[in-house]
Amino acid sequence: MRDAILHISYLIASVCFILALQALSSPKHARRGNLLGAIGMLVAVVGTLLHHDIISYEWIAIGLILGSLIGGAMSIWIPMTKMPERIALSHAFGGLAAALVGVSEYSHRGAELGTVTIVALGLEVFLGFLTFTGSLMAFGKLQGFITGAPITYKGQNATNITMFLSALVLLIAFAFHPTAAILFYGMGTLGLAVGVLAVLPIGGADMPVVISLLNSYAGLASAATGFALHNYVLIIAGALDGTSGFLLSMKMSKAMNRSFANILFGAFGTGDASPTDSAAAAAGARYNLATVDDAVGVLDAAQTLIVVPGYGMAVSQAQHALRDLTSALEAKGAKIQYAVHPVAGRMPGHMNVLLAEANIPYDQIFDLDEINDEFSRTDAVLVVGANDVVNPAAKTNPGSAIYGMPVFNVDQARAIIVLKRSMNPGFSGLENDLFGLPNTMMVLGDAKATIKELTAGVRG
Amino acid sequence: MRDAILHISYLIASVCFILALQALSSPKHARRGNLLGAIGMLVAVVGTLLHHDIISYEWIAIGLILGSLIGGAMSIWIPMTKMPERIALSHAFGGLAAALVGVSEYSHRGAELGTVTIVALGLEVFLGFLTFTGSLMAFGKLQGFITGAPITYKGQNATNITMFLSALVLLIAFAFHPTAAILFYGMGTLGLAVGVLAVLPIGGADMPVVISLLNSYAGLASAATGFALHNYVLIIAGALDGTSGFLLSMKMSKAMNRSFANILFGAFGTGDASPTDSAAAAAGARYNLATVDDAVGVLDAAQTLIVVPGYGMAVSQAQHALRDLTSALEAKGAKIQYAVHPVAGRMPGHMNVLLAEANIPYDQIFDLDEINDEFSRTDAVLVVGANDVVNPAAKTNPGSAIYGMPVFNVDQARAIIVLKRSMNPGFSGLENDLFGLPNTMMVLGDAKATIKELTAGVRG
Amino acid sequence: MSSELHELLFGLYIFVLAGFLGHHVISKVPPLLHTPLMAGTNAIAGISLVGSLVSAGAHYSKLSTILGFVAVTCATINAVGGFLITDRMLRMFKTKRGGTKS
Amino acid sequence: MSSELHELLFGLYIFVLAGFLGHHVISKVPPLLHTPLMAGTNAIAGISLVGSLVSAGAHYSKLSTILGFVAVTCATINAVGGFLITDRMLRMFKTKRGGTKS
Ligand SMILES: NC(=O)c1ccc[n+]([C@@H]2O[C@H](COP(=O)([O-])OP(=O)(O)OC[C@H]3O[C@@H](n4cnc5c(N)ncnc54)[C@H](OP(=O)(O)O)[C@@H]3O)[C@@H](O)[C@H]2O)c1
Ligand SMILES: NC(=O)c1ccc[n+]([C@@H]2O[C@H](COP(=O)([O-])OP(=O)(O)OC[C@H]3O[C@@H](n4cnc5c(N)ncnc54)[C@H](OP(=O)(O)O)[C@@H]3O)[C@@H](O)[C@H]2O)c1
Repeated sequence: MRDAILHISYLIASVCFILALQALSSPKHARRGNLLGAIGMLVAVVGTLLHHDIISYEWIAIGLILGSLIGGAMSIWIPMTKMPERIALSHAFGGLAAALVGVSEYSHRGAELGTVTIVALGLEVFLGFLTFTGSLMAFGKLQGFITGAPITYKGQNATNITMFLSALVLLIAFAFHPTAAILFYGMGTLGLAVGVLAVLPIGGADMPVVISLLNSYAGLASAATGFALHNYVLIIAGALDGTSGFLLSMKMSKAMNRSFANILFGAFGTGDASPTDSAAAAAGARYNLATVDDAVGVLDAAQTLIVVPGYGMAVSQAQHALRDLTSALEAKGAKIQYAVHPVAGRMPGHMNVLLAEANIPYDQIFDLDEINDEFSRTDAVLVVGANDVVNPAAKTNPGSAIYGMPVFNVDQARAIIVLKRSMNPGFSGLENDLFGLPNTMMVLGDAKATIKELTAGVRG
Repeated sequence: MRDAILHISYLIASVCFILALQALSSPKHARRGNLLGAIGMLVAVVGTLLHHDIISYEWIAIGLILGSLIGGAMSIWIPMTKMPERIALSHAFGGLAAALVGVSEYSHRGAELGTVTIVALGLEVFLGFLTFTGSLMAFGKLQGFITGAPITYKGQNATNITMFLSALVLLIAFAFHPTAAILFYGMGTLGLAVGVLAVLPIGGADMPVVISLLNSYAGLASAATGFALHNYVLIIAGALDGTSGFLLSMKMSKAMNRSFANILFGAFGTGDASPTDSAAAAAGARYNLATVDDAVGVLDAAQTLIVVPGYGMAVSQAQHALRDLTSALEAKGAKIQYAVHPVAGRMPGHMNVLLAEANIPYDQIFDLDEINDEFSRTDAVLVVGANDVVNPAAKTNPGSAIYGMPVFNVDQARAIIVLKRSMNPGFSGLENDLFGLPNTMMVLGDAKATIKELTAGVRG
Repeated sequence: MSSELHELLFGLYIFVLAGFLGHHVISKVPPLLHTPLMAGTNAIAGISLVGSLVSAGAHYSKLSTILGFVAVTCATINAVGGFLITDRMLRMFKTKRGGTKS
Repeated sequence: MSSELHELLFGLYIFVLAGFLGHHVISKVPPLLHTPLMAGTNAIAGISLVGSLVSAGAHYSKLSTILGFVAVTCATINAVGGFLITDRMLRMFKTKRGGTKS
């Protein structure tokens, strides 16, 4: 009876999770879906507490309370701009939890386990620990605890491949000698090492792709736990999680016009500018450095304005100031649209969350396909800390590293205002021809400060 | 070992079926998907033949060969216009197969079965036999063996509901008395009766919706078989089949602007015209009856032509003739587009298959949303045996039975040629104001014959 | 938990997941291909063949064998006929001009 | 067939179906909501909680209990934190003007 309730609670939880993800197809019902997901989790936890192996609840209670406090605190106080870090950390927790469950399971049931369970446990600790250290590395790189530059050494790819193969060999050996604990713990140790060494050589700015990929490893670790414990809700959640991470990292690398392999083994994103391959640099282009007043003149005259936010908006936390500026312009009768590129910022959907935080309605926000034809018709474009996603070299210069990546046609606009701090390049380290166009005004300075001045100018 | 192979073959088959349905998202890879589905079926059959209960193969071989011959013959020689009948028949076969497996299972294992299996078997025979007779009735109505008019009697809805409830009561009783064979066979008999009596009162033209609904019952019967036999590929195929039938019948009733309940209990689609609610009839509109030559003049002059096929094209098998006509016009430089309404004809996708049969490329075929704005810009529209789907009363006359159903804006075109045999109404039995418009030419006669004359005129 | 209840739960998991999946897969099929879809799901439903094969070949009883035989025949008609006619239809869908009448 | 192999097969069915389903469901999420999607799948991954609860409460051994306790804490952080932060984000997405800054 208890067992039946347990399993039914898991079935209910599975359905809730599926419905929660389905609801994310539109912001209208996404919140309700998330609530449903939380309810599913609650049902599964309550069902589990009836498990007949559980004989005391004190450690459980302490863990639940402690976890809730930490989790609650983290999600209430973390600023929206720190989402990538937040997500990296939680993958670390997820990987650790999966790995520890695997160790605990093996330590007390070791000898009696069948081959299938043994293999599942092996995979679980390997993937779990890999996700754990890998995510911590990614977190460190994002936070700047570890240098964001790729740390490379000779033969690193060979080392990584060797470690993966060793893990495979250990797994096979373990399947045949399930009582050899050394094999099991060897896999765990290898997982810890691979997590560190595989992430080290990847540039800090590529971390979002790494994080998504770790997401799918975490999912696989969960699914492996499910196979080991014959727990189907774990398999379902793990598979959903795994596909989500995988699809998002594919989307990112596609939108960045780079292959997966290039990201994982390419040591790209060094931050060292290599502007030699840009036509603008070759031509020694002069930039049209403008004052705030010049920009206010353009904004005042514009009936239609497209705002293109980029990573710089996140850095300077300019979203609220931007909202004030566009409100002031709207009060004067201008029509404002926001153009958000799929890889603007450093995380899928990064800009959307920040704009939403600043109360900008999402029906004013447009995707690449939706708005790219509008640039040639609009009066003015305001580029707020975006660089690569508006670089025309991606369309025109076959020699450029980002050639072929779809970008906004900002270069076709009548008047362009660009806000950034310097003439330094963006994520890809490339010069941007857009900044040298005759109809582009560069207003240098921190985006938030500049926008505040612009607002003051527009208001009065 | 054998058992493992069996189950793995079922898993492979399940994946193949899913891929087959996924491939139907585009005509480009749909055919490959279908092949994959067939391979999956083969794998599952071969796997099953290893089942340790099977001790002789002669009946199996005869059944397989006989079934292949009949199935092969039916699919090679059946004309495309008979697809609805073909599909109704195959549901009948499917339902019968499921029901017979259920009877066979109960007859030899009856006493030893657990409650879950018992309930699954009960559902299986009820749904299986219901699908069997229901589909035969639908087939008979489509073929004209049984009158297409709704056969109604007093208290029919009460009778149907009573029968459904009795089935439920029997099922519950059966769950508690699994050895009472009378309850089991009672459910089967009820299924047979419900199939006949529930379909009798529904009009022949509504049969497509009924067939789709029976599709989903057949799916549920399969799934129930899967529960009874612990066979997961049956559950998966049944669930896929069930959702497909259900979604298609929902789509149809939505596109016809009628509720499910209205179709199932409404005794609509009598074929008796009731033209009183039409504005055109009230105004005593005069029709502009034109000759083939008049129509040739219009076609000759048109640079752009939209063809709207309807059920009449299927009746007169005019698709090949139509293709010849449009080829002739294209040879003269005209641009041809085809507008296919979601419920044109008598089956979802009916017109598309016929046009494809006549070698008309599907990139010239457009959906309601895609083409509805074009009608006001095109030189001429050729309506081939369509009626309800071009009836402007759906937009303008709130009193009309089809008010609110989305229709083509043919009434906004500059010149309209309508091919039909008479001034009789279409499926819904309503007069059509379109036919009375000053820019509409009615060319009466069988569509195929008229089109042949038109082609001769255009060529000559 | 009894093994029967366990099997029921298994079945429910599968049924629920396949139902959700079916919903997504079917809604992606364009109206253009709705008739092939109906024919194709029909073919797939022919999988009830695997249930009937055992009945027809196991000699549980004379009745079982006969019922099994009829069921095998019916299901085979659906499976073979369904895939063939779906293929026949799908073959007709072309973008480019030309080709012979089928 | 051994019961273990049976469990494996059953797990594979679930995994395959959920994988296909995940593919369809995730591809329908618009770029607008990709960050909440990442946070939301994170929250759902917190379900590994149910695996750790048994370890923490079963007293199989001291080691098991401690490992279980740490795992419960970690997984709870993800589950509770994940749903809360996803909700916090989703609350911000609005169409109409007005409302206060969050
Ligand atoms: N979204 C994702 O999922 C994702 C994941 C991985 C990688 N990426 C990559 O990240 C890049 C995103 O493109 P993007 O156009 O958004 O950003 P970007 O190309 O990285 O450029 C950001 C710009 O913002 C400026 N900036 C930084 N801090 C600023 C501040 N406080 N005030 C004003 N400006 C500031 C920088 O110029 P200054 O230093 O001169 O101020 C820089 O040029 C793409 O190359 C993409 O491939 C994206
Ligand atoms: N597609 C589906 O899934 C589906 C399912 C169920 C119901 N329906 C319903 O079916 C209707 C379909 O609309 P529709 O416009 O395609 O057809 P319709 O409204 O039924 O009209 C067909 C027209 O074709 C003419 N016709 C018949 N035989 C002909 C021939 N040999 N030559 C020339 N004309 C001929 C008829 O007029 P004459 O008799 O004067 O020739 C009739 O007016 C809708 O009401 C829809 O709701 C569709």
